[in-house]
Amino acid sequence: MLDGIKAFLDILSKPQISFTLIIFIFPFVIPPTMWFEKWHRKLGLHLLWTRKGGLYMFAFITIILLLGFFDENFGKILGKPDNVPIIILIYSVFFFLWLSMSSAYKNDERMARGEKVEEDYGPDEKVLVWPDLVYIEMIALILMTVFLLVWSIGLPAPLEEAANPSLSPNPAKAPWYFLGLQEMLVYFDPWLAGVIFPTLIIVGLMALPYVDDNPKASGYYSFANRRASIFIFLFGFLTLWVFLIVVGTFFRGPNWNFFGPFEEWSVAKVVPLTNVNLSEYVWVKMLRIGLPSHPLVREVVGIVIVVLYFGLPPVILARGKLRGLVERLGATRYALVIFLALSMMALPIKMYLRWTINLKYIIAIPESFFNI
Amino acid sequence: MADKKKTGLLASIGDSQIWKSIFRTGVPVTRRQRMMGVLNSVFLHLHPVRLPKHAVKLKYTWCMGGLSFFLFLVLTISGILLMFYYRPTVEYAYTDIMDLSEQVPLGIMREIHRWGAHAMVIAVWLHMFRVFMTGSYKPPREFNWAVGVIMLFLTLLLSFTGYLLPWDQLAIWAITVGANMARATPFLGHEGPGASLLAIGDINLVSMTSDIRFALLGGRFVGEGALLRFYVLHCVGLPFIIAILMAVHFWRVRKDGGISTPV
Amino acid sequence: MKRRKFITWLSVGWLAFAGATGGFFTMIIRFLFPNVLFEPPQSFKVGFPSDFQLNQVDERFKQSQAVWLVRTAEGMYALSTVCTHLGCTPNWLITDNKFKCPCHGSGFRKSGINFEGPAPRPLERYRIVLAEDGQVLVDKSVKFQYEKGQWDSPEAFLTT
Amino acid sequence: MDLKKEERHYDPEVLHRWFGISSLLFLASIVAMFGNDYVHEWKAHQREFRQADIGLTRRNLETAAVDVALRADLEAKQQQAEEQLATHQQRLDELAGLIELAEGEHHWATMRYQGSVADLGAERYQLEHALAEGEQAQKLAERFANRTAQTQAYKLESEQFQIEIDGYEAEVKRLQSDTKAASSELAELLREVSLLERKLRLIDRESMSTANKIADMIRDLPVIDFMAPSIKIGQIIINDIRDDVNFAVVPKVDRCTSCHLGIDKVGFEEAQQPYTTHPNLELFVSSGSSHPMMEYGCTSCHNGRGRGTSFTSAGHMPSSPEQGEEWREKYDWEPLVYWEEKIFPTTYTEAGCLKCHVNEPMIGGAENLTLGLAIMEKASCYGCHQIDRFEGWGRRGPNLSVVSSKLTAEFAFKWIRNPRSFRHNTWMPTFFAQTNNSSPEDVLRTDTEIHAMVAYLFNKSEPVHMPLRARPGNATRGQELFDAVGCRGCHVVEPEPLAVETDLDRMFQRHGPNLIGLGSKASDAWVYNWIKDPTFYNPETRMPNMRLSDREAADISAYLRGMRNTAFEAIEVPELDVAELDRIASGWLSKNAAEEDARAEVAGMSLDERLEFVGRRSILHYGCFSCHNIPGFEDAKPIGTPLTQEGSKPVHNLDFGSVHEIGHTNFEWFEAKLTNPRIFDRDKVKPYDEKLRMPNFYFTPTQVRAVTTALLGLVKSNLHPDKMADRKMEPQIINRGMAVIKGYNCQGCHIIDGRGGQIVQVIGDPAMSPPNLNTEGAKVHPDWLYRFLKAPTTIRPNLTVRMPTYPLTDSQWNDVIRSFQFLDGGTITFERSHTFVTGGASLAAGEFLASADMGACSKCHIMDGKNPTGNTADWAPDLALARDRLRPEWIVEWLRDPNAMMPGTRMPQPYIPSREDVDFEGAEEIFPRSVIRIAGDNEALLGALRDYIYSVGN
Repeated sequence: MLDGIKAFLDILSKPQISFTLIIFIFPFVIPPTMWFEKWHRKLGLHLLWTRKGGLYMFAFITIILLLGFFDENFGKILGKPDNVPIIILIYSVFFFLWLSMSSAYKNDERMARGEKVEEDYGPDEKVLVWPDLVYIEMIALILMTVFLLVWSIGLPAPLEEAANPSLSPNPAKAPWYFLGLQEMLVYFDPWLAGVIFPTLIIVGLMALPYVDDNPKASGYYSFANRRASIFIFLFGFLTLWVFLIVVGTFFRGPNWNFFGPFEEWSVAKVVPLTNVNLSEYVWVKMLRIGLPSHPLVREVVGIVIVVLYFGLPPVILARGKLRGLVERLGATRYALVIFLALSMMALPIKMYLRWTINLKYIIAIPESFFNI
Repeated sequence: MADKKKTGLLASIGDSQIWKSIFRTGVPVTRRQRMMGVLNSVFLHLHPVRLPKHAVKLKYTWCMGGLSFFLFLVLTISGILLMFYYRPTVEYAYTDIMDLSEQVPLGIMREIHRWGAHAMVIAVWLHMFRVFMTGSYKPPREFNWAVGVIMLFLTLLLSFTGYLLPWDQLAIWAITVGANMARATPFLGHEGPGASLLAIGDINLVSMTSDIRFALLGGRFVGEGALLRFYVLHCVGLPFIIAILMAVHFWRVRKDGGISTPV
Repeated sequence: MKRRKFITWLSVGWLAFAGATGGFFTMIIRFLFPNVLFEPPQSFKVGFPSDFQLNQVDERFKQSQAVWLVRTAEGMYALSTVCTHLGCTPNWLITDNKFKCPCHGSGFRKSGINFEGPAPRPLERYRIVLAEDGQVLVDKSVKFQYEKGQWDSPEAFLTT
Repeated sequence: MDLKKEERHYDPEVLHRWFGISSLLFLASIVAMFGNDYVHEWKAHQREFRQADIGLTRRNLETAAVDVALRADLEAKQQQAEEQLATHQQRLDELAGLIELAEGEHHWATMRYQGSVADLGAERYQLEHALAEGEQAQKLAERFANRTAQTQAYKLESEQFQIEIDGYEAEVKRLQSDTKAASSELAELLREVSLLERKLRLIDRESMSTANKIADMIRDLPVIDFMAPSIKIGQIIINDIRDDVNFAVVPKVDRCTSCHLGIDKVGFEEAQQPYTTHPNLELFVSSGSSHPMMEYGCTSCHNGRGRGTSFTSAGHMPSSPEQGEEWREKYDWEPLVYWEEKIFPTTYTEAGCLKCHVNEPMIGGAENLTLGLAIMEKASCYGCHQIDRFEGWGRRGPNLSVVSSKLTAEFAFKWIRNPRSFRHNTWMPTFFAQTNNSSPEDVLRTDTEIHAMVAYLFNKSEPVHMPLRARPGNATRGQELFDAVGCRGCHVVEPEPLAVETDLDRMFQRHGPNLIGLGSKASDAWVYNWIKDPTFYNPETRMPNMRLSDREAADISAYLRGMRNTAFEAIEVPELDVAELDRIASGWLSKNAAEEDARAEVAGMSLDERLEFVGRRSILHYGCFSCHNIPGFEDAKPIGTPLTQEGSKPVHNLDFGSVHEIGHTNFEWFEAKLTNPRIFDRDKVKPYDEKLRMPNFYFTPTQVRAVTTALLGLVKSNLHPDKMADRKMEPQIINRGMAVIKGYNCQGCHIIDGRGGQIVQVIGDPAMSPPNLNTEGAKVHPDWLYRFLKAPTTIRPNLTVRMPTYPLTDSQWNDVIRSFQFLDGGTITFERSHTFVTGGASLAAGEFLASADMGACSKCHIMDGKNPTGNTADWAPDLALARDRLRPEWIVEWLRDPNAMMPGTRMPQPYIPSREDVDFEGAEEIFPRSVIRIAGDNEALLGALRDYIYSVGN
C-alpha cells in the first residue's frame, strides 16, 4: 500500500506530469477569469482558503514530508542541511498563500456585501507606535532569534570536502534559491537561462507598478479586484520559481537525471537524452538533404519561428482581446508587458517541446554561442 | 512633563538627569511621552508616531520587512565576528571554517550566519509576496517597490557570494556553475552571443581573461582571485550598497505615506 | 554676450565633470583586470607520444592541468575537461565510452563531440605540438572549437 | 533663472566659472592619473625589443636558404598537377553532389541510430534495475531484445551510407593526390621561411593585414590594454622555491623577463642589455638545460626583488662604482633600500650556486666560487668561524703537541711573529704588525706575547721518538728524486713569489707547503723521518707515505735541507721584557679580579708560571688552536663569527666603523675585510684585547673576489629539498668521495672528473705521468681498486712517479671508489666475472689479432712479467693484470678507440679487419678461419681481443 503510494507519487512528480497538472489545475485554483471562477466555485476549490481548507493543505504537505522523512531515499534528500530552508519555504509559502488568499476572499465577500474591507478603519482610527508596534516587533525579533538559535543548535552548517576543481560532485547544485534557474538551464542555453531570464525577472518585477494600472486593491487583500495580476504573479512565483526550485532540489539526481522523490539516486540510471535541433528536423528528417553550411540558412526556420512568436501575438492580441489594455497602457508599456509575458511563457513552451519532440534548440548557432 | 506627580522607582529613573539626557523624555507612560519617545529616538523614528490600526496587525503585515531588516543586522554582527577567524585565502579558508565548528568558542556563529542568510532570503521573498498581495506597490510606492526588487536581487547576491567562502566542494562548484553563466553574457562574456563580433582581425577583444566573468572571478577559474573578490563583495561591497538602499527604502516608506492603507 | 559666456562656462564645467567622472569609473572597471595572473602556466609537456596507450583517454593531467589526452592510431589530441555547458568537469565513463557531465547531464563522445544533454557544443581542444625534445607540448592558451571548423587546424591534432 | 537676484548670495556666473575651472582641473588630474598608470619602463623596453626582434627575423628571413631552382621546379610541378586536376572538374562536381546527398541520408540514419542507442541504454538500466529488484522482467527483456535488434539495423544502415561516402571521398582524394603531394613538398621546402613569415605577421605591422594592423595599434592603448595586450608583464611563478617574508613563505615570482626579453632567445647574444641572451644557455634558462627558467626563475640564482618591474625596484647592483654612475645617469638608479637580497653584481653571480650545490667540493661552471671554497678550506677559515659546510673537517695546521722535536724556539718565535719572513706564500696568516697593532707599545706587547706562546708550546710539547737515524745523502740525486717520485704533485719549491695569481689548478700544486728554506727550519733527523713515514710525527697528517728506500729518503732530505733562508736566520729575537709580561698577566687577571689582587697574584708567580699563563691566554686570544693541535686546547671553541649564513646577514649588522670610502653593501665589506682584516679598526680607540684580531692572509684581489663570492653564497635558505643539487643519492655519493679526493689532493697527480694532473708539467711526458683517472669507474673492478689503494703495486714498471700509500679508513676508500663508479654513470652492483671458452675460436681470433704481425701487443705491454720488446718509454701495463683489474666492457670500449677515451694516450687503435679485408682470394692463408668467420663483426672481434687479453698469464 505504502509502496504503491510512493510509486504513484514518483510517477506523479515527473516534471512532464506534475508540471502539466499544475498548469492545468492552477487557473482553477487561482481563477484569472470569470469562466474559471465559475468552475472554481463549482469544484469547491474556494474552500481551500477557509480554515478547514488550510488545515487540509497543511496536513497534506506534512503527510508527504513525513512519508519522505521515513523513506530511505527521500529522507536522505530532505535531511540535507541545505535543503531545510526549502522545507521552511514550502510551509511558509503555502501558509502565507493561504493567509493572504483567505484574507482576500473575506474582503471580497465584505465588499460584495457592500461593507468596508477589514483593513479599513477609516482615516482617524490610529494607534500609537509605542508600545503596540514596537512591542510586537520586539516579540517578533525575539521569536526569530529563538527560531534561529534552535535551528543552529539542531543543524550544523554543512561543510563538504575541500574544494577540488578536478572533481565535480554528482550532481553539482547551485544554492537552493538559484535552483529554479539551474532547472531552466536544462532547457535553455546559459546566456538565456543565466543572464537574460534573470534580467527579465528583475526588469519585470520592477516594471510591475508601472504596467499594472489597476488602481483598485491598494493597501488591502483582495482577489476579485485584481484576478489577472494575482494569477500572473502567482503563476510566475509559485510555478516557475518555487516549483522549479522544488524540482531542482528534490527531483534532480546524479547526472542531472530526473528521480522520483522515493527513487534511489543511482549513478547508473540512464535516461535517453538525444536532443534534436529544429534545423535537423527540417533539413535532415523532413527534407533529407543534410544541414546547409551557412548558419543563417540552416537556422532560417527557427529564426522565422522566434520572430513570429514575439511579433505576431502582440499584434493579433492588440487588435483582438487586449485592445482595451493597449488603449489604457499605451504602445510602449503594452509592448513591454506582452514581451515579458511571452518570455515567461517561452519557458513552459520549450519544456514541452523538449518532452514531446526532444527539441534541443529552435535556433542553434553554436559558432557564435547563439542558441535559443 | 513633571506636571503629574509620579512615584516609584520607574518614575524616579525617568526623572533622573541621566535618563533625560539620553532619552529626553521620561519613562513612556503618558501618551505624549510615548509619542516623544518614538520621535526622539534615532532608531524608533523610522516609525511614525501613530499608525493606522491595521498596520500593527500581524495578519496584515506578516512582519516580514522588519524581520528581513533584523536578519540583516544579525548577519552583519555574526559576519563581523566570523571575520575574526576567517582568512580568505585558498590555504586557510576551508580549515578556518572547519575550526569554527571544532575549536572556536561560540563557533555556532557560523550556523547562525548561514541559516540566518537562508532565513533572510525567505523573509525577503515573503515580504515581496505580501507587498504584492496587498497591492502596496501601486502609486505612490512604485519607486520604493523598484528599490525593493533591487534589494531582493542584492540579498540573493550576498548569499551567493557568501556561498563560496567555506571553499568546499559545495562552494566552488556552485560558484563555478554560477560564474559560468556570466561567461555567456551577450557581448560581455567570452562565450556569449556577439562576443565573437568584438574582434579586429585575428585578435579577439573579449577573451577568457578580459570578459565579465574574469572581472567577477579575478582569474580564469574559481581560484584565489575569486575567493578574495567574493569575500570583499560579501563583506564590504554588497552590504555597503544594500545599506544605502535600505536607508532609501525606509525613508521612502515614510515619505510615501507610511504603510499602505486602503483608499 | 553675457549669456553666451555663461552657457560656455556651465557647459564646459559639466562636460569636464562628466568626462572626469566617466574616466574615473572606467578606471575602476580597468582595475578589475590585473596585469598578471598568478595561475599555472598555460603550456606544459606531457611526455612522449609513446607514453600514451592507443585509443585510451589519458586522465593523468585531468587533475593538474584540466586536460584529457587521447591517442588514436593517427595521432593525439588534447581535450579540455571543461564542460561547454557550465564548466563542470565531466567524468570519463570507460564502459559507456563517453564523457558524462554530472552537473546537467551533458554527454560527449571520445572525440569531444556532444551528443546528449544541454551542452551546446563539443568540448574544446587545445593546441598540441611536438617540442624540440620530442615530448608532446600542450598549450592551453590556444583553443580550437569544432563548430568553427578549427579542429582541422594542424596544431589541433598531433599526427604521430 | 527665475530665481530672484536678492535670494542669492553669489553671482551665478562666478559660481559657473568656478565650477567650470574646478571640473577642468578634475579632468586634467584624471588624465594625469591615466598617464601615470599607463607609462612604465618595461613597456618602452618591450617596444624597443619588438623592433629588434623584427629586425632579427627579417635578417633571418633574408638569410634563410631556399634552393631557388628546386622551388621553381616544385612550383611548376604543382601548377601542372592543378591543371591536371582541372580536367576532372566535372567528375569532382559530380562527386560533391553525391557526397552531399549521401551525407544527408547518413545524417538522418545516424540520428536515428543514436536515438535508438540512447533508448537502448535507458531500457538496459530499467531491465537491470528490475532484475536486481527481483521483479517480473519478461516484458522489459522482450522490449530490450527488440530494441537491440532495431538499433543494430539502424547501425547497419548508417554504416552503409558511411561506406558510400567513404567511397566517394576516396575517389576525390585520388584525384587530388598529385596536387596535395606537390603542395606538401613545397610546404616542406619552405618550412623555415613560412615559420619566419608567420612570426613576422605576428609582430611586424608591415606584414600584417589591415584589420590586424588596426588591432595592433589599439590593443595597447590605455584602459583597453587588458583585453588583448601585446605589451604585458612577463612573469614566472615558481611554487617550490619560496621567498621568506618572515611570518610565511610565498612562492617566488620573477618579472625579470618583462625587460630581459631576449634572455632565452638565441640571436641576441650581441644585443645590448636588457635584451641580451643568457651567456650560458646550455646550463641555464633554456628548457633543455639543467636549470630551466620555468623551474628556477631568475632571482633564485641572481638574487634581487623578482616582483620589481622597474630598474631600481628590481634591486640591480653595479659591479663597480663607475657602472653605478652610469646607471644613475641612464636609469635613474639608486640602491634599493628595504631589500637585503639585491641582485649579485655580475662579479659575484656565482654566489647564487651555493645554496643548492651545498655539498659539492667542486661546482662545475662556477670557477670563482669553487676557488673561494678551496681557499676557505686551505686557509682554514672554518677553524675560527663556524661554517656548517666544513663541519668536522679537523685542524689543518701542523700538530704542535710535539713541536719541540721539529723546530727550535727561536724559529718558532720568528715564524709566529711574521711567517712571511720565512716563506713568502705560506697559508699561515700574520697576526702581528698589522694596521691596528704596529705601534711601539703594541709591538712590545705582542713580542712578549709571542715569547710566552713559544714558551707555552715548547713546555707542553711532548718529546717524540724519531725511529730512524738520519743518513747523509746526495742532494743532486735528491733533487732528481724529488722531481720524479711525485713529491711535486703537492709541493713546490718556490724561492720567489710568482707573477701570476693563484687559480684553482695552481692550488693543486700547492697543496702542501712550499719547501723552500727547509734547512733553516727543521732538523735533519726530523726531515728524514718525516719523509720515510709522516705518521711518526702526526698520525693524522695528510702527507702520504711514499715508500721511499732509506737511501732515497736520505737523498731527498739532503736536497731539502740544503735550502736555507739566511735572511730569516739573521733576524734577531728580542729579549723577553718581564715587566711587560707582568703587565699583560695582571691585565688578563684583572678581568675577573680587582687590579690590586691581580697584581699580587702575578707577583706570586714564578717566571715560568707567568709565561705559561700569558702564553695560554694569548693562544686563546689569537685562536691558534683553531688550526693547530695544541695541548690544553683540545676542546676550545672557535673564536670567530659563525659564517654559515654570512651571506644573509643584514648589512646594518656589519660594522663599517669609520670606513666611508666603500659602498654600504655586504660584498664591499667582505672585500675590504679580506684585503685588510683590521681595516674597520681604523681611527678607533680600543684597549688592545678588544681590537680586531683576524690575521692577515695577504689575499690577492683574485682571492678576495673568490672568497667574497663564497661568503655571499653562504645564505640562510629554505629551499625545497627537491631543488637541492644533491637531492638524489648519486651526487651525494660522488660528493663524499670527491671530498676525500680533494682533501688528499689526488688531483695533484691524476686527472679526475676532467680536472687536475698538474704534475705532468714537472714530468713533461703524459705517458710517464700518473694515469688519467677519468674513466676509472668504468675501467677497473672495484675490488681490485680497493686492494690497490690499500697497498699500491707496480702496474707500469717504467714509471718513476709512484702511487703513495695513504692512511685512509675503509669507509673513506669506499667513498672514493663509489664516487668513481657514479661519475661514470655506474652503480655498485654485483657482477659475475667474465668467462670465455679456453681454447675456443674467439680466443684464437683474439690471439691472432694480438700477435706480433697484427696488433703486436707485446711490443709495449708486459706479458705476464715478460718485458716488452719496444722502447722503455712506451712500456705499458702487464696484460696479465687485466683480468683482475679491468672490466670486460671497458676493455672493449678502450680497444674500439683509445684516443677517444683518453686523448693523447700512446695506445694505438688495434687493427680490426673489416669484411672487405678478408674478402679476397687466398685470405685463408693470411687470416685464420676463426677471424674470417667473424670479420666485419666489430663487436665479436673486439670481444675476441678482450678474451685474449683476459687469457694472458692464466
